[in-house]
Amino acid sequence: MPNVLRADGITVKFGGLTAVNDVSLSLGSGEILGLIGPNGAGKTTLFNAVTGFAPMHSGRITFLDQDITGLPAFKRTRLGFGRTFQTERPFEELTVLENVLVAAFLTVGRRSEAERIARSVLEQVGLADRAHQPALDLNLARRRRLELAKALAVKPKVIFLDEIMAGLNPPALREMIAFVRSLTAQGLAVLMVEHIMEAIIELSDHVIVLASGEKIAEGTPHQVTSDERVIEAYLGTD
Amino acid sequence: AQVEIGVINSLSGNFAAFGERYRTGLQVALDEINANGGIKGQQLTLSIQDDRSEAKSALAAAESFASKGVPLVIGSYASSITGPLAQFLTRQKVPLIVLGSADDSITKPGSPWVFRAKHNSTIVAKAYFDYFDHLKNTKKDVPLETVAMLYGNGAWPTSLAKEGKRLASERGYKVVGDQAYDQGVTDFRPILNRFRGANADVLYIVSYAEDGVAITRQMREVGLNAKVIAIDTSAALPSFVQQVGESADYVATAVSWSQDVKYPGAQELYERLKAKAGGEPSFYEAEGYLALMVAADALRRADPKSRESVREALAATNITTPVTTVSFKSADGFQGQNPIRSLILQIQDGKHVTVFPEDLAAKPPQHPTPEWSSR
Amino acid sequence: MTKHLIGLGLLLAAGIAYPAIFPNNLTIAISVLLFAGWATSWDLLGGWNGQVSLGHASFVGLGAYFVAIGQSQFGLAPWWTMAMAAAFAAILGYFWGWLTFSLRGPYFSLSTIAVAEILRLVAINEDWLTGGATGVFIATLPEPFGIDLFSRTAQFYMALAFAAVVIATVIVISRARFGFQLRAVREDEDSAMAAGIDPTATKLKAFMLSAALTSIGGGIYGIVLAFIEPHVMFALLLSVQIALTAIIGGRGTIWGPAAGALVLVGAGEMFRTTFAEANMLIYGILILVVVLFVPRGIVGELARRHIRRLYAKRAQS
Amino acid sequence: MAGIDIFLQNVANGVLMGGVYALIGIGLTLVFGVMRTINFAHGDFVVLGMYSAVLFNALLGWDPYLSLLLAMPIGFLTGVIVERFILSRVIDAPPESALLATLGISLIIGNAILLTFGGEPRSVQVSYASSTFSIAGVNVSMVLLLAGIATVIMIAALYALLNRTEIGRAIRGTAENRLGAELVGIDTRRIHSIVFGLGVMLAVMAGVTLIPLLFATPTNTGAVFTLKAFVVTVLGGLGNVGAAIAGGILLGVVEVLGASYFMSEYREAYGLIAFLLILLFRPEGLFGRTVKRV
Amino acid sequence: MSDAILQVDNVDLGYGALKVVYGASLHVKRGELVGLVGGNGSGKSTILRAISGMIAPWSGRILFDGEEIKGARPHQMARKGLAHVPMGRQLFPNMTVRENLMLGAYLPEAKAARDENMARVEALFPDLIRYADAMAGQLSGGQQQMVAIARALMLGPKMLIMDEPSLGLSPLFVKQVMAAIRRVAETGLPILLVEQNVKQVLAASHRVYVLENGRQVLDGPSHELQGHPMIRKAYLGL
Ligand SMILES: Nc1ncnc2c1ncn2[C@@H]1O[C@H](COP(=O)(O)OP(=O)(O)OP(=O)(O)O)[C@@H](O)[C@H]1O
Ligand SMILES: Nc1ncnc2c1ncn2[C@@H]1O[C@H](COP(=O)(O)OP(=O)(O)OP(=O)(O)O)[C@@H](O)[C@H]1O
Ligand SMILES: [Mg+2]
Ligand SMILES: [Mg+2]
Repeated sequence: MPNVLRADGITVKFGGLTAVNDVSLSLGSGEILGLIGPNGAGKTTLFNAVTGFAPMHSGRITFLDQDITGLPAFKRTRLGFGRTFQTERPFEELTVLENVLVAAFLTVGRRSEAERIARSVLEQVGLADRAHQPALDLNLARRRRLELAKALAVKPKVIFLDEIMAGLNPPALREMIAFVRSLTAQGLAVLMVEHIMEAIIELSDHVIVLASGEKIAEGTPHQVTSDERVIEAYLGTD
Repeated sequence: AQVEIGVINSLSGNFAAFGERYRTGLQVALDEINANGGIKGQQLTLSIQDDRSEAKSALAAAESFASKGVPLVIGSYASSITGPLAQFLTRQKVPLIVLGSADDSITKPGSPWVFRAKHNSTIVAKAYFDYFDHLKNTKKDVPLETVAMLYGNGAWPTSLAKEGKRLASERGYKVVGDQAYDQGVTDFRPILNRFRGANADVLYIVSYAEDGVAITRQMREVGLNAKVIAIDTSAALPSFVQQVGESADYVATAVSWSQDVKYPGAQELYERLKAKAGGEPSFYEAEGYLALMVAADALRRADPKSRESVREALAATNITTPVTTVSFKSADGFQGQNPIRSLILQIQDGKHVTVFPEDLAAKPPQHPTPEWSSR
Repeated sequence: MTKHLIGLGLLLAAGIAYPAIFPNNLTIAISVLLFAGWATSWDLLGGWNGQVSLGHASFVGLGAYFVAIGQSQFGLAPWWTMAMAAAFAAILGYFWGWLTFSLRGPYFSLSTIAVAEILRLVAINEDWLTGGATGVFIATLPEPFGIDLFSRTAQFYMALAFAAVVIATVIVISRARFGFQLRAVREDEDSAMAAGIDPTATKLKAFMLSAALTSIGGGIYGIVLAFIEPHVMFALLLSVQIALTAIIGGRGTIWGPAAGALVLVGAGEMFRTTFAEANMLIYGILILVVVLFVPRGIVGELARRHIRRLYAKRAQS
Repeated sequence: MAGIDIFLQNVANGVLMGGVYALIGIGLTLVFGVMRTINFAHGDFVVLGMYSAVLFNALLGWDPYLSLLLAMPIGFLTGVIVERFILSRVIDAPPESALLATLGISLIIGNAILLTFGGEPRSVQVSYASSTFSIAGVNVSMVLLLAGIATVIMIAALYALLNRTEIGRAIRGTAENRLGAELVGIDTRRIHSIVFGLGVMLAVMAGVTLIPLLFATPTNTGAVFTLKAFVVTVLGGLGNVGAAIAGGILLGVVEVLGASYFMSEYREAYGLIAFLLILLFRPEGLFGRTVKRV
Repeated sequence: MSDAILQVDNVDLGYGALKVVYGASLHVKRGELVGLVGGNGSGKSTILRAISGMIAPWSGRILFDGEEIKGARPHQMARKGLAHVPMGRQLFPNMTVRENLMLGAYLPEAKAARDENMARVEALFPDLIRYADAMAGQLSGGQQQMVAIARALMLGPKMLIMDEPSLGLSPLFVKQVMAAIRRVAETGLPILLVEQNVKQVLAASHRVYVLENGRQVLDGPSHELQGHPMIRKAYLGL
C-alpha cells in the first residue's frame, strides 16, 4: 500500500507539559488508522499537530512525498486534508448548505459548481432535507454529520475524524460506522480517534494506543485490545 | 407681519455650554429690538435650530433656512461648523453673521456673504502683545523678554499660538517654551515642569475652557512663576474664578466685551444679560447680543425680501452698540471682518477688571504677578 | 441575488427622482446616503467578517483630506484624489490589519480605537501633512461637463452612486466565494482553516476593501463640507456612529446598514428639529430601545424571524 | 533644578497619575471580568460621580471625600438598576448588543447631565487643591496622593472581597462559568447586578475623588475617561482587578515621561502605543492569566 | 404518588417557535435510579433543562418534592435540593478542584453540612484528594466528570439529575463513572440519568423511560425492558 501520510517523531509541548512525546505514524490510501487512549492522552493534540492546528515542538510530516512540516493548516487542507473537530464547530449563523458551500468553494470558484458539490455531499451524509436550517439549531447527531460533510466537501485525500461517534445512539452509530467504511472504498485514508471500541474494532486496519503522550501499543485491533498495558490504562477489566 | 431670521446654534453636544450663553444674548437683543419697534414696525422672530455641535446637522439647518427664504442666518460656535456653513451659505447667496467662531479662516479670505462683528485670532493675539508691550513700557524695571506658550491642539488655540509666535518674534520676545497638548485627563505637570526650567517672563496659554482651571491649579502646585500670566478663553469665564479661587488673581485674558468697559450702555447690558441668564454673564452672551443687533440694524436699512440688499446693508454697517462699534472692512486679507478692539481683563481680587487698552480700562493692571510662594 | 439587485434598482430609481421631489432636503439625504455607504463598507469587515472596527473615521478623514488637500494645494480633481485615497486607505488597512489581526473579539475592537486615535493625533499635529488643527478649505472644484460639484444636487448624486456601488459590491460578494470565506472566518477561524481558508488573508482583504470604500465616501463628505478639520474628521464619535449604524440596522445583512442609516440619521434629524436640547438624550433612548427589542438589528431580526418561522413550520408538519 | 531631580519628579508624577488612572480603570475591569461586557458608559459614570460631588458641594458645602459617603451607595444602586433593567436583557444577546446598550447609556447620562447642569465645566474648589509637600526633594500633590491612597484601599478591599468572602467566590464562579454557578445555587442575575453596581460605584468613587483635581463636562469628559480606562485595563489585563494598578502606573509613567522628554502634543499617543504593544505581545495584559478552555 | 420526589406531568417543551417534546410524563420515586434514554435529539436534555428551570414548559406541570415548580430558575431549584450535572460539566476551570467543591456548597444549608458532605464525597471518590489542588480546567475529561458529580453532591441534594456523564470518556473511565453513580444511588439518593449507553443504564437502573422524537414510547422496570424486542433492536444493536 503506498504511503499517503507519514508523521515522524511528533512532540508537542504546552508550557511544561509534554502532551505528545515522539509519536510516529503512517497511513496508506484506503486505510483506516484508529487512535485510542485515555482522556487527556494527547490524541486530539496529535491530530492538531498533524493537521497544522497546534505548533509542534519537533517532528516531521510528509504527505504524498511532500514535506509539509510547518505548513499552515489551511494550506494542508488545500493539499488534501479534511478534518472534524472533537467539539463540533459549525459556522453557527450559516445554514447547513452554506456551511458545506464554504468548504466546497475550496476546489471550485463558481457558485453553481460549489452548490452541486455541497448538495451531493449533504445527500451522502443524509442532511439534504436540512439544507436550509441554521446550523445552530441542529441536534448532536446532525451536527456530527455536518462536521463530516464539511470535511468531505474539500475533497480530501486523507480525513481526520475526532470522536465523531461519541454520544450517538446505537442505530446512529451503526449508520456512522457503515458510512466511514464507505469512505475508504473511495480510496480515502482515514485517521480516527474514538472511545467507542466497537467502532474501532470493526473499522480499523491498524490501531495506535496513546497514554500520557506516549505510544504504548500498536497493532491490529485484536492485538492491542489484548495488550496488558492497554487493558490497564484504557479498557479496564470487567 | 413679521421678519424671521435663522439661527444655527449648538444647543446639544460638545459645545452646548457656549450655545446656552449665545442663546441668552440673542434673546436679550431680540427683546430690545422688538420693544423698540422691531424691523420697520414688523416683529423680529428667531427660528433657532440646534446643530448638535456638528457640521452635517448645521448644514441641514442651513439648507432649510436657505429654502425658507430667511433674509439672513446667524451661526455658529465652532469653526468646524461655521466653516462649512460659510461655504454653503456663500454659494446659496445667503448672508451669514458669525455667531461665535473666532478663527481667522472664516473671514480670511472670507466671502462677500460672511460677516463677523466679533474678534478673530489675529486681533486677539495682537491685543495680548500690545498689552505685554504696554506693561513693559510702563514698568521698565520689570524686564519682559521671554515668552512660554502652551496651547491645546484645537483650531482656535493653534491659530492663536501661531499668531502669537509671529508677533513675539516681530516685537522682540524670545520664545523659550512652545508646547501643544491634546485633550485628555488633564495633567499638565510635565509641561509646567519643563517651563519652570525655562524661566519665562510671560506665560501665554490658550486652552479649552475647562483645561485652564487645571493648568492654573497645577501651575501653583509645581510653583511655576511668571511676571505675566495670560490664559485665553478659559480665564474669561465667570466659572474660572469660582473654581480656581484666589489662584486666579493676576491672570489676564482677552475678551471682546466686559461689563466695566467704557462703552455707553455696557453696564446696563450687563444687568439685562445677567437677569436673562440667571447667573454671571460673560462675553459670549454679549457676542450673541451683538450678532443680532448687527442683523437688525442691517435689516432696518434693507429690503428683508432681498438677500442681496441685506448683504449690501450689512457691508455698509456702521453702528455703535454697548458691546463695540461695528463696521466691516476688507484689509490684510480679511473680508467682512469688524476690526473690533479686544479688551484685556485681569482678575483682581476675584473679579474680572478691564485693564487695557488704557482708554477703555476701568483700573490699571496689577503688575508684576507675585511669586506663588509669597501669595 | 436578483431579488437584491431589483431592490437596488428601485432604490436607484427613487434616488434619481428624489432631488426633483424634495429639492430642499438634500443635505439630510446626503447624510443618509453617506452613512449608508460607510456602514455598508464597515459591515464588510464588521458584519460579514466579524471584526468590529471602531476606527473607521480614519478612512473617512483620509478620503476627505486627500480630496481637500489635493484640490487646494495641487489642483488635483476629486476623482483622481478619491482613487488615490482608496488605494492609500487599502494600503493603510493592510498594515493596520497586519498589526492587529492576531487579536480577537473585544481586543481587536479596542486596538482599532487605539490606532485611530494615534492617527487622529498625527493628523492634528502634523501641519505639513494636513494643514494642522485649523483645517483646510476647498475653495474651487473642477466642473466636469459643466456640473457644479458644489451644488447639493450634484453631491446628492455622488453620494447616491457611492451608496449604490457599495451595496452592489456587497450583493455580489454575498453570493460569491469571498462572501462565504468572510462569514466562515467570522464564525470560527479554526473551522475556516479546516475548509482551506486563510483567515488572516481573508481579514486583510476585507479590511482593505472596507477601508478603500469608506475613504471614497470620505472624499465625497469632504466636498460636501468644503471645510474640514482633523478633530472632526478623525473623531472617535464618527467611528462609533458608523459602527452603530450598521449594528442597529443588522450586521452581516445586505440592507441592514442602509436601513440603519435611514433610521438613525432620519430619527436624529427628526429629534434635532423637534426636541432641541433633549435630542441627543432621546437618540440615546432610541438606541436602547433598538438594543432591547431588536437585538440583531432591524433587518437582522426580520430575517431571523423569517427563517425561524419557516423552519418551525417545516419541522412541525 | 538638576536633570535627575526633574526626572525623579516626573517619575513621581507619573506614578501618582497612574494611581488616578487605575482608579478610573478598576470598575471597568471588574465588570469586564465577570460579565464579559465592555462598558462604554464607564467614563460617563465617572463623570456622574463628579457631578454628584459638585452637587453635594453646592447644596451642602461638603468636601468631596465626605460626599463619598452618599455618592458611593447611590452609585451602587444606580448600577444595580441599570443592570436590572437594561444589561440583564442583553447579556445573552450577541456581544455587540451590550456594546450598543452601554453606548446608549453613555449618551443618556451625558445629555441628562447637560440638561440638568448645563454645559459649563464644573469642579469643586477645595483648600488643598494645589497643596503639595515634598519628600526627598520631590514635590507630591496632595490631591493626587489622596486619590492614590483611595485607589490602593479600594483595590485591596476589592481583592479581599473577591478572594476572601463567600460573595466574592460566587462572583468568581459566575465569571468563570455562569451556568455552572447557577447550578450550585448562585443567583447569577443578582451577582451580575452586584458586580455592575460595584463597577458603577467604583466609577463614581473615582469621579468624586478626582473632582478637586480635574473638572467635569457633561458630554466630552466621559469618552476621555472611558478611553483611559480601556488602556489601563488592557495594560494590566482585562478582568484582572489587582493588575489595574500596575496598568495605571505604567500608563501614567509612560505618558508623563513621553510628554516631558518628547513631544508633549503626542502625550495621549504614548499610552496608546504602549497599549498596542502590550495587546500584540501580551494580549492577556501584563498580569493577565491565560484562560484554558475546558 | 406521594413517594415521588419528581413528577413530570404531560409537558410540552420547545425552543423559540419549535416544539421538541410532546406530552412527556415521568416520575422518580425516593431511592430510585431512573434512566431516560432515546435517540439523538429526542429531547432528553430538553426535559432535564426544564426540570432544573433553564427553560419553562409550554404546557403541563413539573412537581419537585410535592411542589409545583413555576418559573423557578436553576439556582432556585438548587436551593430546593435538585442537583443537575449537565452536559459539558460546567466546572469553574480556573479554580482548584477544592474551590469547585467549596462553591458546590455555596448555599447556606449546604455550607452548614459542608464537612459532612465533603467526607461523603471523599469516600465515594477516593481519587479526588489526589488532585484537589489542581485547576479543574487541567484535568482530563474523566476526572472532570467525577468533579462535576462530586460538586453536585456537595449541595447535599434531595435528588440528582445527570446528562450523559459518560460522553466522550474512555472505556475505563466510563466504567469508573458508572460505578460511582451506582455507589451514589446506593446511598439512597434518587437519580434521573440520561445516557446513550443503554446497556449500562439498564444494568444500573430500577426503571427506564424511552423517548423517541420528543414522544415517550416505552417505559418500565429495567429488567423487563432488557428483553423488550424494540430495545434490543434499536438500542442494544442486537
Ligand atoms: N491549548 C492547550 N494548552 C495547554 N494544555 C493543553 C492544551 N490542549 C491540550 N492540553 C493538554 O494536553 C493534554 C492532551 O490533551 P488532548 O486534548 O490531546 O487529549 P485527548 O487524548 O484528545 O483526550 P480526550 O479523549 O479527552 O479528548 C491534556 O493534558 C490537556 O490538558
Ligand atoms: N438551544 C436550542 N435551540 C433550538 N433548538 C434546540 C436547542 N437545544 C436543542 N434543540 C433542539 O431540540 C431537540 C431536542 O434536543 P435535546 O438536546 O433535548 O435532545 P437529546 O435527546 O438530549 O439529544 P442528544 O442525545 O443528542 O443529547 C433537537 O432537535 C435540537 O435540535
Ligand atoms: Mg480529544
Ligand atoms: Mg442531550
